[in-house]
Amino acid sequence: MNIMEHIAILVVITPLFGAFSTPFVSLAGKKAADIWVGIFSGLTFVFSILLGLKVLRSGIVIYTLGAPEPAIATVDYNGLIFPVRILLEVDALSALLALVISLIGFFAAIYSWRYMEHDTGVEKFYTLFLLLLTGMLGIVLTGDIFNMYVFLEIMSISAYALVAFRKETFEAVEAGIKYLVVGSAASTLILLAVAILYGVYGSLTIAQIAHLIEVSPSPLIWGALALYLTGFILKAGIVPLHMWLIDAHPAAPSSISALLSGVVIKTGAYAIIRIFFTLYGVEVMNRALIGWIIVVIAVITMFVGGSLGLIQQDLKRLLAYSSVAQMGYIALGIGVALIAFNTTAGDAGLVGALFHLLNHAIMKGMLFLIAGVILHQLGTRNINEMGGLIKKMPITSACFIIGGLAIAGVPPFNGFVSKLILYEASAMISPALAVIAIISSALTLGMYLRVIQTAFLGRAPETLKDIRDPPASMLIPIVILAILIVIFGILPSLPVDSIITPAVEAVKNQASYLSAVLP
Amino acid sequence: MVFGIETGFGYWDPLIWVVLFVLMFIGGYLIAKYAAQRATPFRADELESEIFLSGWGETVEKDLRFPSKHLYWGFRKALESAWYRSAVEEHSGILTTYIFWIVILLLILMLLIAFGGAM
Amino acid sequence: MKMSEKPYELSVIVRTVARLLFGLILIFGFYVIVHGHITPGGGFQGGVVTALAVIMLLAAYGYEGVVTEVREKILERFESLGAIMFWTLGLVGVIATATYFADVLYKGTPGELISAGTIPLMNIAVGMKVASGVAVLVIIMSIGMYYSRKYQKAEKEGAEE
Amino acid sequence: MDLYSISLTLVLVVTFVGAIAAVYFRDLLNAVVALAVMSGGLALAFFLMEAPDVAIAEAALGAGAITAIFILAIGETEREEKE
Repeated sequence: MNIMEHIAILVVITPLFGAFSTPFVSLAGKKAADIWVGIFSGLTFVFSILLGLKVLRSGIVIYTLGAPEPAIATVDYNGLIFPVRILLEVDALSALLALVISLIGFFAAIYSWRYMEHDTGVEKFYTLFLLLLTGMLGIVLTGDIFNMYVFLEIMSISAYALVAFRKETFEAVEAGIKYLVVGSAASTLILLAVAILYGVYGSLTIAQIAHLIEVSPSPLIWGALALYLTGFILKAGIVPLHMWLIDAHPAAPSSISALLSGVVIKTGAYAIIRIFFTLYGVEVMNRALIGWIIVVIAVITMFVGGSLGLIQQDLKRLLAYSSVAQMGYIALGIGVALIAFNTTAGDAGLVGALFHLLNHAIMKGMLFLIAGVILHQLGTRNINEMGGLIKKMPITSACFIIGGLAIAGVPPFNGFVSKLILYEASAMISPALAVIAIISSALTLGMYLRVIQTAFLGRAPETLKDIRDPPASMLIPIVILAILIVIFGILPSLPVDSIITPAVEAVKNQASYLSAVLP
Repeated sequence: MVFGIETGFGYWDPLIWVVLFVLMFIGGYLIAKYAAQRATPFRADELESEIFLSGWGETVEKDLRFPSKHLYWGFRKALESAWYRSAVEEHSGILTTYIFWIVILLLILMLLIAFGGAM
Repeated sequence: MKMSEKPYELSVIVRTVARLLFGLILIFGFYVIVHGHITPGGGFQGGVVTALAVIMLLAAYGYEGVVTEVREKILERFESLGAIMFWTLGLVGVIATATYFADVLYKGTPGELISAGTIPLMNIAVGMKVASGVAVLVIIMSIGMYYSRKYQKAEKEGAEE
Repeated sequence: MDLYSISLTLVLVVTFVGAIAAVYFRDLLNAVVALAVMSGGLALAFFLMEAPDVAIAEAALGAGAITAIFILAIGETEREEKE
């Protein structure tokens, strides 16, 4: 069997197999389970890189399940040729998201080795962890709206269980139940939207529905769009449906917080992009109205996240609010791209949104891993109880300062570059938007300066005497992510030219997404 | 040029910032070193070394930590009654509030998109 | 409400009927799973029916009466085994130079039990997973209740002393 | 009206009454039984609409498993709902 031919499905089924084989491997001890999970998340990462290379080299990759050949997506029924099979359709946008997800997933898995050493039931943790990875990768790779819902549920249900994993703490169980209820409500809305689209067009393949919407737009699909948007706004943690995020992300174990804040909410952003630009297409929708709705929501999100993050005393809660604010920037880019589609401003908005998505995944993944280190070493999440950590744990503190400054948009780190692109894109639409975005950035800077000033600089309280840098398996993922932040900041054209621009081209080019599947 | 990137209608070159940062760090370090050389050493036993802090009592060294709540206090004070009180109340953690917001957003989006979404 | 002496047990009639029906429901569940490709039903539906047999025993006898018959640790392994079996059956297509989940085995005559290639095997895998998954779910719930009952009882006795 | 529509309407009325009753009852055990009745009606409706697969799943899960889980859970709590 040729591995490159099956690379698209391998990205999804590798973590799936790892998930269900972990309970058997863990019979041989915790070390074996650790290494097993490391191998499988690492393999997923390697396959994602290979998939990305294939997409960059030969365009959109189609993989059809149950067909005699991967590229055959259609069925011939009495001379009528149409796509009915379950298929994965991977363009540059999907490949970019898959790369980011498996990168953060790999580092979080390695980090979990030592971080979870005091917990019981680690094999269940690893199973759910790999299922979470499977769900996210499935959402971004699939070319079928019902499969997208199924993978969304796989992802969400493992996320609910993982948030409540430390079931002996009251906070985790409460956050898990809240996340479960609101997440199920959002999933139901998404399922209803899928049902409406299937009822109207009799198909579940994204390309086929997009083609039919172009040919004959029915008034019902706008109701489906509203349902879709509400569901994915909740999954993406955008205001006013961000409240579960504030409870759930701090309550989860830190390696899971890194995944939840780094990439799980990004799948919501991915789905919004995919629905707007591919499923519905910008031709049939009232771009100005929908774009302005997104922009207004984004502006509110940035302000709420930034201003409420400023008054938090809990480090992980502060990071969660920061995630809300940064999702606002990504939504701003999407909205600007909708309003000014196919102009300089629109392209810059998309580049900014996708680059900020990549940057925020790296930065927030790293910051949550560091918050986990602090929780692991100090046993507290309250900022006011910390102090002078830079003398006790220099490497961790340096990484946190880099990450905090980067996420606040301080040059020369990567967060500044993506925010600069977003400022300029939104200024071309309306200068007021850019002003609000810069003010929100100042709020973000304020909340990270508070942490840096209080926790890392200054004098250490008497209680923190024998604190050290964490063991290597926890430190190495953090350091690598910090190095990535600096590299992407100093050489921004390296990621933008190689992976972001192809993804933007893929988003803009709806016709090639359709023609890859349709006869 | 590998460094730098086109940003819509401009060009961003991080190299110049890196150089600037390095220069600033070197300058700051030199100033700090110079100040440390020139400053009079602290003599606790002498009367004139007592610190006069605008009429307040002398600050104890233990209290010199700078708690996080003091940063941006002006901003927070200004928005205390206008924004923070209601916003913190809204994040009550009560599940029905969360569901309420889902319904509200769904209604707004339904009204806006279902009637104005089509081109 | 007055607490009975035994932790959780229904009347003799219910217990006897449950014991008699246990095997019948199990067999019906297996039937639905195995005939999934030719009659309505399939792995999921049959799995739930199979799990219902265990749930009925739980309802009749309580946790203490069931845990000697059905061990949740073994059921958990069984569930993972079902998932791995499903995954491996998908891989058969890849090995036979088609794609994942491709149906490459002996097709047979439509309507017969041994037909439709990998589909009956997949039904069995799904049935294993669903049956043990739903059963484990309810057993774990009742374990929690058993211990909370025990705890409450101990607390009450402590208060009386 | 043919037999099919009559029976479908009847089944849907049963489903509807079951759903209303499940919300209306203050005794939780009664509410669970009403919910099971609703699931049974729904399963019959699925069967009449020629979806026997879904009907079996609905009957097994909705009327069987979920009812059993609810009854187990109610055994742990107060039976009456309080304001």
